[in-house]
Amino acid sequence: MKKLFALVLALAMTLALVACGGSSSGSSGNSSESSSAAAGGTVKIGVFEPQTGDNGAGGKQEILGMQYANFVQPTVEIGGQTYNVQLEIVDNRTTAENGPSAAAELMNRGVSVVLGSYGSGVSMAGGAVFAEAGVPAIGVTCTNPQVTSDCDVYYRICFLDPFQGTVLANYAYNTLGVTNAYTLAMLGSDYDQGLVHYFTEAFQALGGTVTNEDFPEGSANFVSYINNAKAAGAGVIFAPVSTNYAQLIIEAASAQGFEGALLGSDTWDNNMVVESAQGKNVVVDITTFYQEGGNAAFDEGIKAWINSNADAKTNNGGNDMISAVTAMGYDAYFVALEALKAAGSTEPAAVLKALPGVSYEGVSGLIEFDEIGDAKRDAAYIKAANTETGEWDFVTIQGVN
Amino acid sequence: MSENVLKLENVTMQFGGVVAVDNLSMEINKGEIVALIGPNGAGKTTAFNTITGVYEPTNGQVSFLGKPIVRNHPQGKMKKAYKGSDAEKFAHEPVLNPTPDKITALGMARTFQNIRLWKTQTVFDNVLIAKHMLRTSNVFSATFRLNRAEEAKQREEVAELLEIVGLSDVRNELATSLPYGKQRRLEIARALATQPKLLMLDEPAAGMNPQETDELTAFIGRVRKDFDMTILLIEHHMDLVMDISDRIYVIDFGKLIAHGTPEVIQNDQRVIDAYLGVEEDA
Amino acid sequence: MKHMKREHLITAAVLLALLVGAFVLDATLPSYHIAIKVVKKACVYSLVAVSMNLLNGFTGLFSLGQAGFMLLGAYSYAVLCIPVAKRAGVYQYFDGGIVQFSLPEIFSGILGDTVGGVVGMLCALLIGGLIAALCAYLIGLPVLRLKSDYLAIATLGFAEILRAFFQWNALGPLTNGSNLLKNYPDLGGAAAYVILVGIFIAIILLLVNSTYGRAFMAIRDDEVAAEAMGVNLAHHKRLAFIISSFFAGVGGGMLAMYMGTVQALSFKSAMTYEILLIVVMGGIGSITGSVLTSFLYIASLEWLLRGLDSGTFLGISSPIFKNGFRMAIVSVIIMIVVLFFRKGIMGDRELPDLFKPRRKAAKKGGDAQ
Amino acid sequence: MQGLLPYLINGVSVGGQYALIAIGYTLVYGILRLINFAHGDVFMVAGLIMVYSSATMPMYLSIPLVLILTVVLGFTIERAAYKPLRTAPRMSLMISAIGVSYLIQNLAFYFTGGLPQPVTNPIPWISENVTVFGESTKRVTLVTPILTALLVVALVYFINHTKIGMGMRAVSKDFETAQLMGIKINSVISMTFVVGSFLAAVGAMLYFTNYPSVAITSGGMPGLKAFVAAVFGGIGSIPGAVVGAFLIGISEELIKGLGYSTFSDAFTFALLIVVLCVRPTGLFGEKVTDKV
Repeated sequence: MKKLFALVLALAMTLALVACGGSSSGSSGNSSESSSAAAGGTVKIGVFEPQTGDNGAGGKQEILGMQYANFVQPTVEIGGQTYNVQLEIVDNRTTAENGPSAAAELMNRGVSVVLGSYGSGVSMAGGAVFAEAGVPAIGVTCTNPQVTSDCDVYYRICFLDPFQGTVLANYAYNTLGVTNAYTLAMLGSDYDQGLVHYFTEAFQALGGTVTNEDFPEGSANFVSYINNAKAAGAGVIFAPVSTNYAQLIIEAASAQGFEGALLGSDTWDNNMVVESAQGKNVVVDITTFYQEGGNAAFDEGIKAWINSNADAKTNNGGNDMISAVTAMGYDAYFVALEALKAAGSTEPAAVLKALPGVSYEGVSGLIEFDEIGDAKRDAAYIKAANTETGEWDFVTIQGVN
Repeated sequence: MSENVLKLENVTMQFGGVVAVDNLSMEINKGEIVALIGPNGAGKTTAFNTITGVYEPTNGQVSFLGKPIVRNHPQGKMKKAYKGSDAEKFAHEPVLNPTPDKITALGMARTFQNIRLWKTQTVFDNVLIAKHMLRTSNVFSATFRLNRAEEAKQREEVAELLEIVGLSDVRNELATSLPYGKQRRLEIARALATQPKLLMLDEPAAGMNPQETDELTAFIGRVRKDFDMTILLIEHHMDLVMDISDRIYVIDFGKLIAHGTPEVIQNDQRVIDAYLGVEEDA
Repeated sequence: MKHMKREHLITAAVLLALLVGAFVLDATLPSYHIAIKVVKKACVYSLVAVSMNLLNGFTGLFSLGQAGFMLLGAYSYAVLCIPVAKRAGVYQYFDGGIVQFSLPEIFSGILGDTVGGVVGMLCALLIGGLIAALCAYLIGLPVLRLKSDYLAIATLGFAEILRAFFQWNALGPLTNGSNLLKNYPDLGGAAAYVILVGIFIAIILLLVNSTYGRAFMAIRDDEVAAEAMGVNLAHHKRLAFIISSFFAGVGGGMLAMYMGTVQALSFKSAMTYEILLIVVMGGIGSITGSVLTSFLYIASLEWLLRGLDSGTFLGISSPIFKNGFRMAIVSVIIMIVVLFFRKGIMGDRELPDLFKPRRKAAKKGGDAQ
Repeated sequence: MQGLLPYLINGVSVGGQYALIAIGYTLVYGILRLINFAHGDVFMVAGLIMVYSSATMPMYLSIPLVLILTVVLGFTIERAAYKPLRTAPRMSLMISAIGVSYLIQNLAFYFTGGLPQPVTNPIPWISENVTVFGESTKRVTLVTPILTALLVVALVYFINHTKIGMGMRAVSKDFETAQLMGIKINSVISMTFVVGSFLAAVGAMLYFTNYPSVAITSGGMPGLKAFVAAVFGGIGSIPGAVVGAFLIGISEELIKGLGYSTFSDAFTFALLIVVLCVRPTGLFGEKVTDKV
C-alpha cells in the first residue's frame, strides 16, 4: 500500500505544482479569437519559433512582436474580403532535429505563410519541409546566408551574418580604434561560429589581429576566458553568443576588470543582457535591427499591451523593454499581411509569388527583398549599454563602408 | 594406475592476510568420484574457484589432463605478504591465468553452491546456452541462420540430455519455476551439455531433504556411468559422500588434513576432531 | 518452422498491415504531412531504441553512449552524401571541405539515377554503422570491463568527448565544425523508412534468437554462470556493444536523413536519456515494446499532445495548457511507468506472445514488491 | 598564459562549487550505490528557489527557506522515486534517477517558461568585487573554498561522531547486515539525502551569486563535473570528492588558460574514463570484491 501512497503523493505533488503554475500564468491571450466578426473567414499564419531550448527566450520575444501585431491588426483584406488572421504557433525547440516535425505540424494546420525562426539552424531544417509544401516562409532574425540561398521559399527581413560581422569589425577597428580583438563563441553553435568567422575575416582585412576561442555548451564560468583576452592584449571581446551566455560574460568581464569593450550581436539586444550590465564597470556595444524609440507609436502601443498582459510580460523577461527581435516579429507579421493582400488569395502558392514584390515600411526600416530573398538592408543600429540606467543607448547607424 | 585428470600442486590462495587455501595438493584420476570435504569455511569453495579460474591462486599449479592450466607464484606486494610455503617452486615458470570460460572450454564444467541458473530462460534454453561454447558458427552465420545444421544438432542433443536427466516434461518451463531438486539436476545437466571430461559439483545436495538426497546420489552415480564421467564434488551430506566417493580429501583451515577411501576417512582421528570442533549445521 | 503457429500468422498479418498502411500514407498524403514525418521519425527512434535494448536489455550492459554512436552515423551519412556541387555552399567556411565525392552520385553514374542513388545512400548508412562499430570496438576494450554504473558514466563521457571533437574547428574541412551539414538526399517516404528499419530490426531479432543472442541473455541473467559455462565474457560483451553501436550508427544516419540537417549539438546526452526512457517504457528486453513505445512517444510528442502546449487540448481550453506542459506530462507518465509498472508496456514479451492463446492467468504488469 | 594566479584563484573557486555538489553524489553512492542523476537538478532548483525567494523576502528569511525547501525536495525525491525501488536491480534505480532528472527539468521549464531567471538580489557582501594580489574578483570566489572546507570538516565530524553518522558508515559498508543490526535504514538513507541536498543548496547559493541568472540547464554541467570529481576522488569517500573537485576545477581552468578551451569539458570526461579504467576506485576509494 506504500506504493499506492507514493503514487498518490506524486500525483498530488504534480497537480499542486501544475495548479500553482496555472493560476499564476493568467489567461494566455489569443487575441485573434476575440474579433471573429469578419466575413471572409480565417487566414492562418504559421509561427515557427523556439519557445524551449537555448533560444527559447529570444523566440518568445519574437513571438510577442507577432502577437502584438496581430492584436493591432487582427484582420486582413484579401481579394475584397476581410479575413481574420490567426497565428498558429508551433515550438521548434531551438534544435534542428525538431525542426521537420514542427514545420510539418504547421503545414498540417494549413497555414498560408510562415514566420520565423529566431535561429538559422532550425530554419534550415524547417525550410526543407516548407519547400516541399510550397509554403513561403519569412525569416525574422535568422542571419545565416544559407537559409535563403539554399531554399526557394525562404525570404527574410533581417540583415545577414557577413554584413553584421563586417559592421562590427568596422566599428571596432574604425570607431573604437582597436587593433587587437578576441572572439568567443560557443562550440557547436553555427550562429556564433558564423559571425566570428565573418568578423575575423573583416577585422583581419582591416589590418587587425584576432584571437579565436570556443567554450563548450553549458559553461558558466567565463573568468578564464576574460583572463585569456586580457593576456592576449585584446581591446575588444566579440562574443556573438546567446542571451544566457552574454549575461555570464558581462558578469565575468566586470568581475575581472576587463577594460576594453564587449561587442555583441543581435542576440545581445535583450533586456536581460542590458540589465546584467547595470551598475557594472563594463562597456557593451551591440549591433541590432531596431532601436527602441525609433517609432514612438509602436513603442507606446506595445508597452501598453505588454503591461496589460501578464503572460506577455513574463515572456518578455518581466518588464516592458522592447527588444529588436520583437520589433522584427512585428514587421514580419505585416510583411506577411502585405504579401497576402498582394496575392489576393490565401493559397500559399499565390502568396509565394507575391512575396518578392512586397515593399513595406516597417518600424525597423524599409523592407524589400533581393533576388535571393534577403532583405535589402545596408545599415545596422549600434547600441551601447547604459550601465547606470540599465537601458540601451543609441550610438550610431553603421554601414559596411 | 589410471589416467590422471586433475592435479593440484601446492595451491595456495591468500586474500590479504588470510590464507584460505594453504598448500593444497590433490589428484583425480579418470572415472573416479572424488569428494572434497571439510567444515564450514575450510576453503573448499575457494579451492573450487581457483581451479575454475574465478580466482587467481597466489601460488601453485593446476594441471588438467597432464597439461598445466593455472599457475602462479607470489609477486609484487604479495611477495612480502605471502604466508604459505613453496614460494619459489613456480617462480621461474610462466604465469597461467585463464578466465573461467577458457577452463570450461578445456573440458571442466561446474555447478554452483547457490544455484545460478539463468532466470529468464526456459529449462531447454538453459541447457542449450551451455552448448554455445561448442559452436563453430560465427555471429554472422548464426544471425542469418547459416548454421541450421549445427543448431538442429545441438537442439537434438539438448533434448536427448534432458531425456536422460528426466527433465523432458518441464523443458518449456522457466528454470526458476522448477522445484529445488530439479533445479539442481538442471544445473548438472547444463554442465554436462558442455561435454566436460571432469564434472565439478559444489554442494549439490545443499538444502535437500533425505529423499531428494537419495535421488541425487543415484543420479550422480548414473551420470558417472552413462557419461563415463570423472567427478569432483564438495559436499556436507556425509551419507552422500560416503556412498558414492571413491576417495575423499579433507581440508580444514585451508590445509589438507586427511585423504583416502571413505573407510579410512571415517576412522581418521584428525577428521573427527576437525568436525567435532565445529558445529556442523548443513 | 514447418507449420506456422496461429500467433505467427497474426503477427505476420499485423506487420503486413503496417507496411500497407505506410504505403497508403505515402500515396494519399503530401510528403510534408505530419503523419509521415511522425512515422519516419518514429521508425528511426525504433531502430535506435531496439539497438539500445540489445545492449541494455538483452545483454545487461548499461551503456549511455547511444547519442555518440548516432552522431558518428549521422555525420558519416551526411558527409558521404552531400552532392559535390553543393559542397562549396555547405562548407562555406572551409572552402568546400576535403571530401570531394558523393556516394549517391558515384553509384548513379554506374547504376542509373534511381537505383544508384538508393544504393549510394544505403552504402553511406552502412559505412556510418561500420564507423560507429569500429569506434565501439576501440573504446570497448577498456570500457567494457567496468561495472554497470561506471560503464554508463564512461560511455556517457565518451559521447561527450566525441561531440567536442566533431565541433572542433580544426576538423572543420571534414565535419564543418559547429555548422550544419545539409543538402544531402533523403531515401523516400514513410514506406521506405518502414521497410529499411523493418529489415534492420528483423536482423536484430534474428540475432537475439540465435545462439549468440541466447549467450547475451545468459550474460544478463548471470554473468558468473555464463562464464562458467564457457561464454567468453569479454568477447561477447564487446560483440554486443559493437553490434548495438553499428545499428545506433545506422539509426543516426537515418535520423540525419529525416532531419535534413545535421549538427553535433543535437546529439547530447539528453537524446540518450530520451531513448533510454523509451526502452524502459516499452519494456527492457522487448523489441516489440521498444518499437511500440517509439511510435507512441514520437506521435504524442510531435503531434497529438501539441495542444497541451498551445492552450487547447481535446477541445478543452485551459490556462495551464501552456508551453512546457506537454513535456511535464510526458515526464510524469515516464516516472509512473518507471516506479509502478517496472516491466513497461510489454515486459519481455514480443508481438507473437500477444496473440498466443492464454494458458494461464496473464502475468501481472508490474511486479509488486 | 600570462600569470598563473588568476586561473588558479578561479580554479579553486570552481573547485569549491563542484565540491559541494560532489559530496552529495558521493554520499548517496556510498550508501545506495546509486548515481543520483537528479542531484544536479536539485542544485538548479535550489538556485531557482533562491531567485524567487530573494526577490520577495529579506535575506534572513530567504536563505533558510532555500535550505529548507531544497532539503525537502531531496527528501521527497528519495521517498517517492528511490525508496519503492529498494529491492529492484540497480539499473532500475539509475533509470529512476534519470527519470527524476528529466521530470525536474521539465517541471522547472514549465514554471519558468524556459527563460533563465535573473538573479536580481544576490546575497550582499559576497557578491562584491575585491582585489587579490592585484587581480580583481568577486568575494564569493574567496569565500567558497573556505566555506567548503568548514562544511566538510563539520560533515566529517558528523559522520564520525554522531549516531546517525555511524549508521551511515555502517550502511555503506554492508546494507543488509546494518539492517539486521537494528539500524533504521530508511532514516539513514533519508538523512543522506538531506545532507546532500543541504550542501547542494549551499553550493547553489554560492554558485548563483557568481552568475547573473539561473537557467533550467544550469544544473546539468556542474552536476556532471561534480560527479566526475566524485569518481576521480574515489566515489564513496568524502575527502576524495573534495580533493577531486578541486583538482578538476583547477585543471579545467588551466586548460582554458592554455588555449585548449574547446576540450575543457572533453578533458574532464577523458580523465574520468582514464581513471575508471586504470584505477576504478579513484584516489581514495575502497576496493569492493564480489562474492561468487
